[in-house]
This record gives sequence, structure tokens and C-alpha cells, in this order.
Amino acid sequence: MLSLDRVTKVYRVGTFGGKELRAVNEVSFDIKEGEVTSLIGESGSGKSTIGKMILHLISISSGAIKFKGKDVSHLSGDALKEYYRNVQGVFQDPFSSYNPIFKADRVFTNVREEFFPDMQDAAWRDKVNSAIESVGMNPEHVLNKYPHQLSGGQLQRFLIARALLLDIHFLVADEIISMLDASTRIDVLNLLADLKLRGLAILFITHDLSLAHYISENAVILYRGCVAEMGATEKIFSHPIHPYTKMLMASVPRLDEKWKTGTTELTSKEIGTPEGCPYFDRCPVADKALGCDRFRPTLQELEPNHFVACYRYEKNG
Amino acid sequence: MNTAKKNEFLYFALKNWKLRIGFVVIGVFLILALIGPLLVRNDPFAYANPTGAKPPSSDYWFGTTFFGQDVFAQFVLGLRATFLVGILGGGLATLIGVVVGFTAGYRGGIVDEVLNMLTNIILVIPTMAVLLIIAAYLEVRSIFAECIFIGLTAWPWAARAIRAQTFSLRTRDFVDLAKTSGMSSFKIIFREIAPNMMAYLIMTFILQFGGAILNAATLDFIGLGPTNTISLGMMMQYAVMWGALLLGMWWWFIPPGLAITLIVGALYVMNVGMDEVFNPKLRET
Amino acid sequence: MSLQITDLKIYYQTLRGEVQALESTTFSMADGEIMGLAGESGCGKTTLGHSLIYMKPPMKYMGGQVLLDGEELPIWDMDRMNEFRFKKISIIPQYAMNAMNPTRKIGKMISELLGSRGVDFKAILPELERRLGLVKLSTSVLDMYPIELSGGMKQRMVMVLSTLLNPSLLIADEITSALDVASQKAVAEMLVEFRNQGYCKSAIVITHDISILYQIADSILIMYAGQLAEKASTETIIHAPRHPYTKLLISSLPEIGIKSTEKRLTGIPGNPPLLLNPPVGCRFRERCPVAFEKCTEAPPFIEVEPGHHIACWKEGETNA
Amino acid sequence: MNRYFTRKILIYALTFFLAVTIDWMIPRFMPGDPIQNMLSRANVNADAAQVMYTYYAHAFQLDLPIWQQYLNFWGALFRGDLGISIYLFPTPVAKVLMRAVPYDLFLLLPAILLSWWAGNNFGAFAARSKWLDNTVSPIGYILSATPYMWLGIFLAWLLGIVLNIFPIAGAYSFDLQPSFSWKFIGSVLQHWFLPFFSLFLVMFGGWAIGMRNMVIYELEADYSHYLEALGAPQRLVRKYAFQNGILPQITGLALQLGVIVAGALVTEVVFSYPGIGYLLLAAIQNQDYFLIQGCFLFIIIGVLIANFAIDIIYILVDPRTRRGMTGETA
Repeated sequence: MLSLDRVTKVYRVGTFGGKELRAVNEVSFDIKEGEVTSLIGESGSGKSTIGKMILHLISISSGAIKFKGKDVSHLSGDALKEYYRNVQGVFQDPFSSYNPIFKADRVFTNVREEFFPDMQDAAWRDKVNSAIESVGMNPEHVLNKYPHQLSGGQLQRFLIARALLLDIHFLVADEIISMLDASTRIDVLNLLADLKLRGLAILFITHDLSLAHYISENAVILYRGCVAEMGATEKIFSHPIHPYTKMLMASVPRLDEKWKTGTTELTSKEIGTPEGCPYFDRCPVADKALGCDRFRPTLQELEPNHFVACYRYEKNG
Repeated sequence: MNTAKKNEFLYFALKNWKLRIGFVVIGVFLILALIGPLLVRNDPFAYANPTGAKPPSSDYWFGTTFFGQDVFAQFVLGLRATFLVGILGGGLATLIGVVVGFTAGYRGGIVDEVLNMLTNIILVIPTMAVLLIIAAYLEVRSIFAECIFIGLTAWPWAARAIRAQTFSLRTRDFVDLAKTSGMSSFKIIFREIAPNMMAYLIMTFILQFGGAILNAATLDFIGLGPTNTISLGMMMQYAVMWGALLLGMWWWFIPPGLAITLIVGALYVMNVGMDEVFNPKLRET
Repeated sequence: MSLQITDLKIYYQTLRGEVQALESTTFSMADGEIMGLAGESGCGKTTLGHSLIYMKPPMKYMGGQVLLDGEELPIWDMDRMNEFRFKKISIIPQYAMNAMNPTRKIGKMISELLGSRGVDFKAILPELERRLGLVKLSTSVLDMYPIELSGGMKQRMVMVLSTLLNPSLLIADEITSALDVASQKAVAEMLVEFRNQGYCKSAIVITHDISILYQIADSILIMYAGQLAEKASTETIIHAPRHPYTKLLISSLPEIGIKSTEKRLTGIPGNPPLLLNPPVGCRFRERCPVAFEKCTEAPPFIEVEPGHHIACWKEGETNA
Repeated sequence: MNRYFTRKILIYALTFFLAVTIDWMIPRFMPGDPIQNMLSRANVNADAAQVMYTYYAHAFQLDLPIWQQYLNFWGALFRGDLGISIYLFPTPVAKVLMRAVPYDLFLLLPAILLSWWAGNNFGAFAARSKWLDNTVSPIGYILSATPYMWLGIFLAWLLGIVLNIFPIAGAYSFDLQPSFSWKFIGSVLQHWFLPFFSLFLVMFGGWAIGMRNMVIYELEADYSHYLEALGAPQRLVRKYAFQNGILPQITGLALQLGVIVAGALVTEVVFSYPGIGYLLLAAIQNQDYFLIQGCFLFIIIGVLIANFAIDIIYILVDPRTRRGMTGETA
């Protein structure tokens, strides 16, 4: 449904853009319909940048994003509007997603003005009501209220309902439950699982491994803008290969087992070159003989639908 | 706007003594400026009192000038000029500031760099010096020209402040959401961002209002004010020029300066009051 | 007993009225205990933690007693508390990233702070340097400004500073929530190490992340809407909770190994009540699946088993 | 820090360029023949007028192409040639200005530095309690709202005429010749006091209010709360708040310079104090355009130099700029 082909985002920093910062570095993956793909990374990994590039909120420096086979990297005007009819997003902070001085319904009215200017009031009301019901809320309870009168969970469902007003096929869910309370977040997550069953493709951006495991078919592990490992969620979680993924798995607090003690590496031992493996400085198995410090490893398919970018695990390396 | 919130603002606005004082002072002077000239029997420029200077009396409330002109008549006319300069000059400065600030803050990137550079340059230049040199070369100066010059040189402050505000609002998710609703930039700025900044824009205008009045007073006092009317600054200029100080004619120079001080002071105090109303953290408990 | 709290009640004074953030709270902590304090946002966990050390308006003391090592803390008196702060009770604040003066070198700031508390910086320096080593910071950080440190480094620096005078009780407020998993684990483990080394006798770890508590806490106290719900050993809270809220909360947490397609977890329907004018009785009543008439009275926080306290009429009854 | 610096220097260079261009453009693009205007309004006798016309026609070089005129203008500027004053004909403008500059420095430097120092301390003091704040802040607002010239006039009238303590005009008594005698120095200081004091008061109000706001903001900052939570005495917390709050006041000084300069101009006019402001008034009244343009250039250069000095001071006192880690969040 949607595929990224060596998508890169470079920011120019320093006086007159003297230095460049690669927030996203040649990331490629596909998302099929009826599937949730988790994009997992820590802060600064570039995961939200990828979501925003898909939503055309940030421009792409190089590479291409294809939607249903069509290059959508540089849309504008009506074509972009048509794209938004199919592709929508929900963001992390429910309170920041609403204009605080207007009622929450405004997110619906905006969609109506732009996409359904000719629709009759009654028909529109039915459409809104059915969208709200399909995200498990009672329209009477939530319509006509100000954002601060609704809970975070309700606000996030509201945004999903907004997306459903359009004919969406693809949803970018950027950390949508990380700011919700434990008792309500799981219901929003379940809602995504329901949407998936309706044939939607979803990019679920998260830093939380357990959420990713709960919801997704495929996972992409991102480190400093580069894909470290990706493939079927099952395979990655039961059999992590990249040292970074392994470290993540060992550090995540779980409820079924305690941490293995043994300190996690916090300080870098040696700095590699910018062209080297992004994980080089923290990697316990890095090896200069393999070129870890000088060349960035490319993704290799070690088993069907399981890719890793690490010289240690190259098939014939 | 949210009715509950609106009432809350109104409640705090009425409770805030700074706003109340500000409004009363501005109101009194505004009324004086509007109806004052109607009450005055004497032409402000006519040499009404043939005996020349006279202290305040029932005939001449604020006394007369060295030449016997009615100070009160000049004062109320000067007040009009002051309010006019404040509203037009301050308004123009705010307007330019809004356009530049919104554009720079919302667009970002190279547009922002250029506008920001321009803003910084004009901020460094002592605007009064520029105003002086322009005014010095103009033979006939009207109060409207004065407003325009002041507006054209005073906007960088407003632009900087509005840019910063726009910048922080622009990164809010509701702007991204509006974009993915296919809204145009223009629509997003005026329908999503601007309404959130109303309080801020009003406060900017208040400060520009006061700044324009002070700037005009300086220009007028140096002798570069409008050539076809009287203003509070010009009254002070004439008073000093014709030796009101040495002659002890305090009624000639105290009222205009005091009026400016009170008006601008009231504006500043109002500004603080508004900040307290709209910024709950600052509210007095 | 390290900490004994009796009937502590804290409100917030707001313009709309009093927010009943913490209702009569009674519990105690053993020496050496790391107690996790968990609950949803607005449940009063931060209010409870902060009230013990730094109660500034709009927080309002409404009554109750706090004993630390048998000595009463004058928590309602900002000035008298100064004597206890840092030396007997200390805090690692949630805002540890911004906790240090940005224009002072860290070492200078510490020396000035210690000087103002009558502690000789020179004398304590070797110990400070030793502890920096323990949290994997080089002693050169003392000669740096806070902006030169990464978020995780600042967090660890503040951790060392807060515990430098070996307080009896340490309050750690959301110390892991802003960190990446690797730093999270390291910081959490360091906290345990600090307790083991005796840098703080006992600690209250405030967090919304129960899985972190499972890793490091000895006991967990669950709060809901300004009331205590349940306190027990970590194992009990996670594996055999008895309060309906705790049960639902724990069962709603996804963990690695659970997939939505195989096992649907469910949340707790409804929202917590507003504390400006909360319902009388048990505040969880409206969302509770087993609530009955009696719940309109506030249930007492009683010990149902040794070390296991619950505030629930249903559970209290079955055991009484 | 390099980035910060290059930007600043670029801005100053562009500002200077723009200011000089304005200075060059205005007489050339304003309606009418400036030389004719100037001479017809200047009260000089016919002989002098003839001499002056020849001089100005040459000086304006109106017969040359525009770009040539522009380049020549820059050339003259770098040679320090700002033309000849009409009002003090035939003294060169640069020389007239150089005579005025010491008076400006003597007036402005103490007024700015002392008001900044006193205002900051007073503002920080006001931030101590609600009661102080409510009594002290209004004074600050009123002072900063006062037009410079009016405060000057008022003080001159009150202290000079009514109470007769200070002289109200000139830089020293007319009956004295400049010398290193106590009498002369005393006279200079006496004449200096009122203009200094009226400038001081208005600025003082502004700094006090700015500092009050900064200190209140700093006292609410996280690091202040942390210090308090660790039982640090108010003395230490306030000290940090003061030291951090004063940093934006330094930048504030740079931003206020333009306003201060305007204030100094009118204050000099009120007190007939022979600085650039007083000169400017005379130039305007005598339609001495070369002198007006010269004053303009001097003011700009002065402000730019002061701005640059403040920037360097800021870099020295704020470690955040020195360590080159400002703002950039990647």
C-alpha cells in the first residue's frame, strides 16, 4: 500500500547551513493493507520525522514515498488534497491536537469545509455520528464540547473518528497513546487493531516495545535515522539479532521477568566516522576489522522477512 | 470563544485593578480629547488674551501662553493629536509587525532568515535618528505623515514578538492537523493561529500605542512635528523656546507632559493587567 | 519504621475552590524499603511525594502527621522544614533536566549549596567524586555547565547531588520517564545501588510506569483519585492484587508476549472523578465492577494480610 | 559562538550600510532642489551665499551619474569628510561633531550605567514581596512612561527655578573659561547634574520593571525550586535569580540604546547642553543639512559601537554563548 524507498531527511545546521544533520538516512520499507507496522525508536531516532514525511508535513530530502504504486513525494494542490483523503495521521499529544479556543468538533468542521463542501447538514451529521460510534463513543456525550472537557483518550478517539470521515486507507499513528493513562490507553490501541481488520494499513510509531508487540505484524527498529533491524514482529522479538535490538530487549522493563543485572553501556568507548555504523560507539561487538567504524552496514535478509544491518551477521561475512 | 472561559476572563478583567485604573485614565483623556474642543470658546491659535501670559483662572482653565493663547484649547487639541498618533502610528506598526511576524514565524526557513535579519537591522538603527533626518527634509509636515513614519520605523518590536509566538503555535499539532485537512496556509494563519493570539496582539498594540505617543512627543519637541496643527509635544517645545521656565509659567508645560505620562503610564499598567488576566500564572490570588 | 504518615490531608487552593488532592492518608514504610508510588495522572502521587519535603502554595496543609525516624516533620512550615531538607529528606525532582543553575559550573553550584547548609565542600569532595564514578560520570563534570551534559547525565548528576548528605528518605519523582530505555534501566538500577550502599535509607519512587517498579521496588502503593487503594509487596501487587482498581489496572498492561490477535486486553471504562468536588465514599465506585451500596462510605485502608493494605469494602469484608 | 558572532557582525555591517545609504539618499530623492532650499532659508549674506552655493554644488556632485555620486559619498565618508557646516561656516562638520561628542559621553555613560545598576538592584528588591512589588512597581511604570523632555523640563523648573539649586542651561557657567580649576570643575558638575538626573530617572524606571519581571521569572524556574527543596536559604536562591535575571537585561541594554539616544537628544535640547542633540536642534533650525546628516551618522556609529561592546560583554558573562551551545536543538 505504502512504500518508502531510501527516504532521507537532511537538516542544514550551523551558519548558512554549513553542517548537515541526517535525521533520517535512506530508510526503506513497505506497509501492506490490513497490517500494522511498528516503527520503534528512541527519542531522536527520526521516527516521528518519517511519520511527518509520509503526511507531507516535512519535505523529503531524497528518496521517494509511493502510495499504491504512485510516487507521492512531491504532491501539491489538489493532488495533495486527494492524498489526504486517503492518508491521515493522529499525533502524540491529544491536547495539542486541538485548538484550545474552539470546540473539539472543529476538527470535523474543518474536514467538511475542505472535503465535503456540498454535503447536506443532515447527511453530514449522520456521517459524523457513525464515525464517532465506530470509535466506541456516544456522539451525544462528546459532541459540542471544548477539548478540556474531554479526556485524553476521548480526544484521541475523536481524531481517529475524524480520519474515518475521509476515505482513508493509511493511518500514521504517532505515539498516540504514550500520553494516555494506563487504564484508557489499551482501548485506543484496540481501536487500531479493529481498523486493521477493516483493511487499513497503519504505521504505529512508538518507543514502547510491548505496545509494538501487542499490535503489529511487522516492526522496524530505527537507530539514529537508520534501520537497524526489521521484519516480522514475532521474529524480531523472539530472536533479536542486531546488538541494538538486543540491548533494547534486555533493557525494557517487563512484568514477567526481572532485569538481568549487568550495567548497560552508557558511555561511548570510541567514536566512529560519520560514514560508519551509527551504533558503532555503543556497540559491544563492534569490530574495526569488519569496518564497523568506517562503513555503514546495509540491510541483509537473514531469514524470510527478517532484515538486519550489521557486519557481524552478514550471511557470508 | 468558550463561554465559560470568556466569562472567566471578563471576571478577572473586572477584578484586576491595573486594568481598571488604566481604562479609567485612558477613558478620561479620550473623552477630554473628543469633547474638549467643543467646550472651548477660544481658537487655540488666536491671541485671545491681549495681556499675554496669565495663570489658570475661570476664564482660561489652564492659563494662557506668552502670547495670550488659551492653553486649555491647545491642550485638548493636542490630546486629539496624541490619540491620533497613538492609534494610527501604533496601529500601523502593529499591522506591519503582524504581517512580518506571521510570515516569518509560519514560513520559517529562508523567508524567516531574511525577515529576521531585516527586523534586527531596523532594531539596531536608532529609529528616532531616521525620523529626524526624514522630517528635517520635509517642508510641510502633516500629522498623518508623522503617523506613517512612526509606524514604518516602530514595527520590529512587534514583529519579533509575534514571530516568536507564531513559531511556538506553528509547531502545535493542531496546525499539522489543519494541514492534513487540506487547509491553505492563509486559512491556517488566520483561522487557527491568529485567534489564539488575540490577547497577545491587543497587548502588542497597547505597547505600540504608547511608544508612538512618546516618539511623536520627541519629534514634536525637537521642532519636527506637524506644521499645520498643535500637539502636546509642540506645546512643550514652544514653552521652552519662549522661556516659560524662566518666567515660571508652569501651566504652559506641566499639563502636556503630565498628560502624556499619565496616558502612556496607564497603557503600560493596562498591559500588565491584561497579561495577568490572560496568563493565569500571574494572577494575584 | 522509617516513615510513618497518619491522616495526612493536602488540598490545593485554586480560584474555583479547594481541590481535594490527597484525602486522609495513613501508611508507613520500613527501613531500607524502596516503595513505588503509582497511579494515573492526577491521582495524588506527586502531591503526596512533594508534600513531604516542599509544600509551597497553592498546596495547602489540611492536617495529619508525618514521622521520619520517629521525629515529626513540620511539613506545613516552609522555614522550619529547611533543617530537614537535603539532610534527612531529599528529592530527585521530575524536572532534573533543568534542576541545575544554567550559568554556574556544576561543582561551583554544589559547593555554594553545601556552604549555605553548613557543609564543607572540600571535606565531602572525595566522597562526591567516588559517587560520580558509581554513576559513570567523570569528575570533570564538576567543571562543566549543565548544558554540556546530556539528559541522562544530568539525571545522574542530580541523583548524586540529592543523596550526597545521605538522607534518610529519598523521593524520586518520575526519574525515568524522560529517558530512553537504556538510560532508564541504568538509572533505576543505580537507585537500588544507592539504597544498598546506604546513600539513602529508604526511597519513594513516584512513577506511572508500573513495570519499572516491578524491577526495582520492594513494595508498591497504588493510589486512585487522591485516595490510597492498595499497598503490598511488589510481587503481590503484580501477581495477586486484591483491590478491584489494581486488578483492572494490572490486567490492562500490555507486555511483550501478548498480541492483540491472540489476547485482547481491556481498559477500565470511564474517567477518574474531578477532585474539585469529588464523590463521597470510595472514589473508584463509579468505574468499579463490584461496587455496592456500602461504597458510598469511604473504605478504610486496612491490613488484610501482613504487609498488605487495601481500601475496599468487598476485600476487607471477605477477610474480616 | 562563531555562529552567534558572524550573525551579529553581519547585522552590524548591513545596518551601517543601510544607514549610510539612507543618509545619502534622503537629500537627493526628496522633492525640490536641496541647495536652493538650503540657501534661501539660511540667513547668510549674498557673498557668502555665492561661495556656499559653489561649494555645495560641488559637494553634492549633482552633475555626476547617481552611482558615481554614491561611491564618492562612501569615499568621502572613509576620509572623514562629512562636508562643511553652514551654521558654523566654514568649520567642517566632523570637527563640529567631535567637539560635541565628549559632552555626550560624559552625560550618557554615567546615566546609562548608573541607572542600569540601580534599576536592576531596585527591581530585584521589588520582587521580594507582594507588598513591595505593589508599591514599587507603579513608580517604575510611571517613570518609564514619562517623556524624557518633560521630566527634564519639570526638574529644571522645580530644582532650577523654584528651588534654585541647579543651573538649567549650558555645560558650565558662561563667565568661566575651561580650565583645571576647582571652580570650573564644580560648575561643570553642577550643570551636568540635571540632564544626567532626568535621563537617569526615566531609564531607572524601565530597568527596575524589567529586572523585577526577570527575577520573578527566575525564582519560578526549576533550578530555584530545586535549591529550595534542598533547603538552600533564600539568600542563595535570590543570588542565583539575580545573576541569571541580569543577563537578559544586558541584551535589553543593547535594544534600548536607540530609545536612550533619542531621550538624550531632547534632554540636551531642554538643558542647552552642548552635545549632539543640541547641535542637531541648531542644525534643524538653521537648515544645516550637512550637519544634520553628520549627526545622524555619528549617532548610528555610536549605537553600533555600543551594541558591539555589549555583545562582547554578553559573551563574556553568559557561559551558554561561550560554550557554543545556544539554542541549536537537533
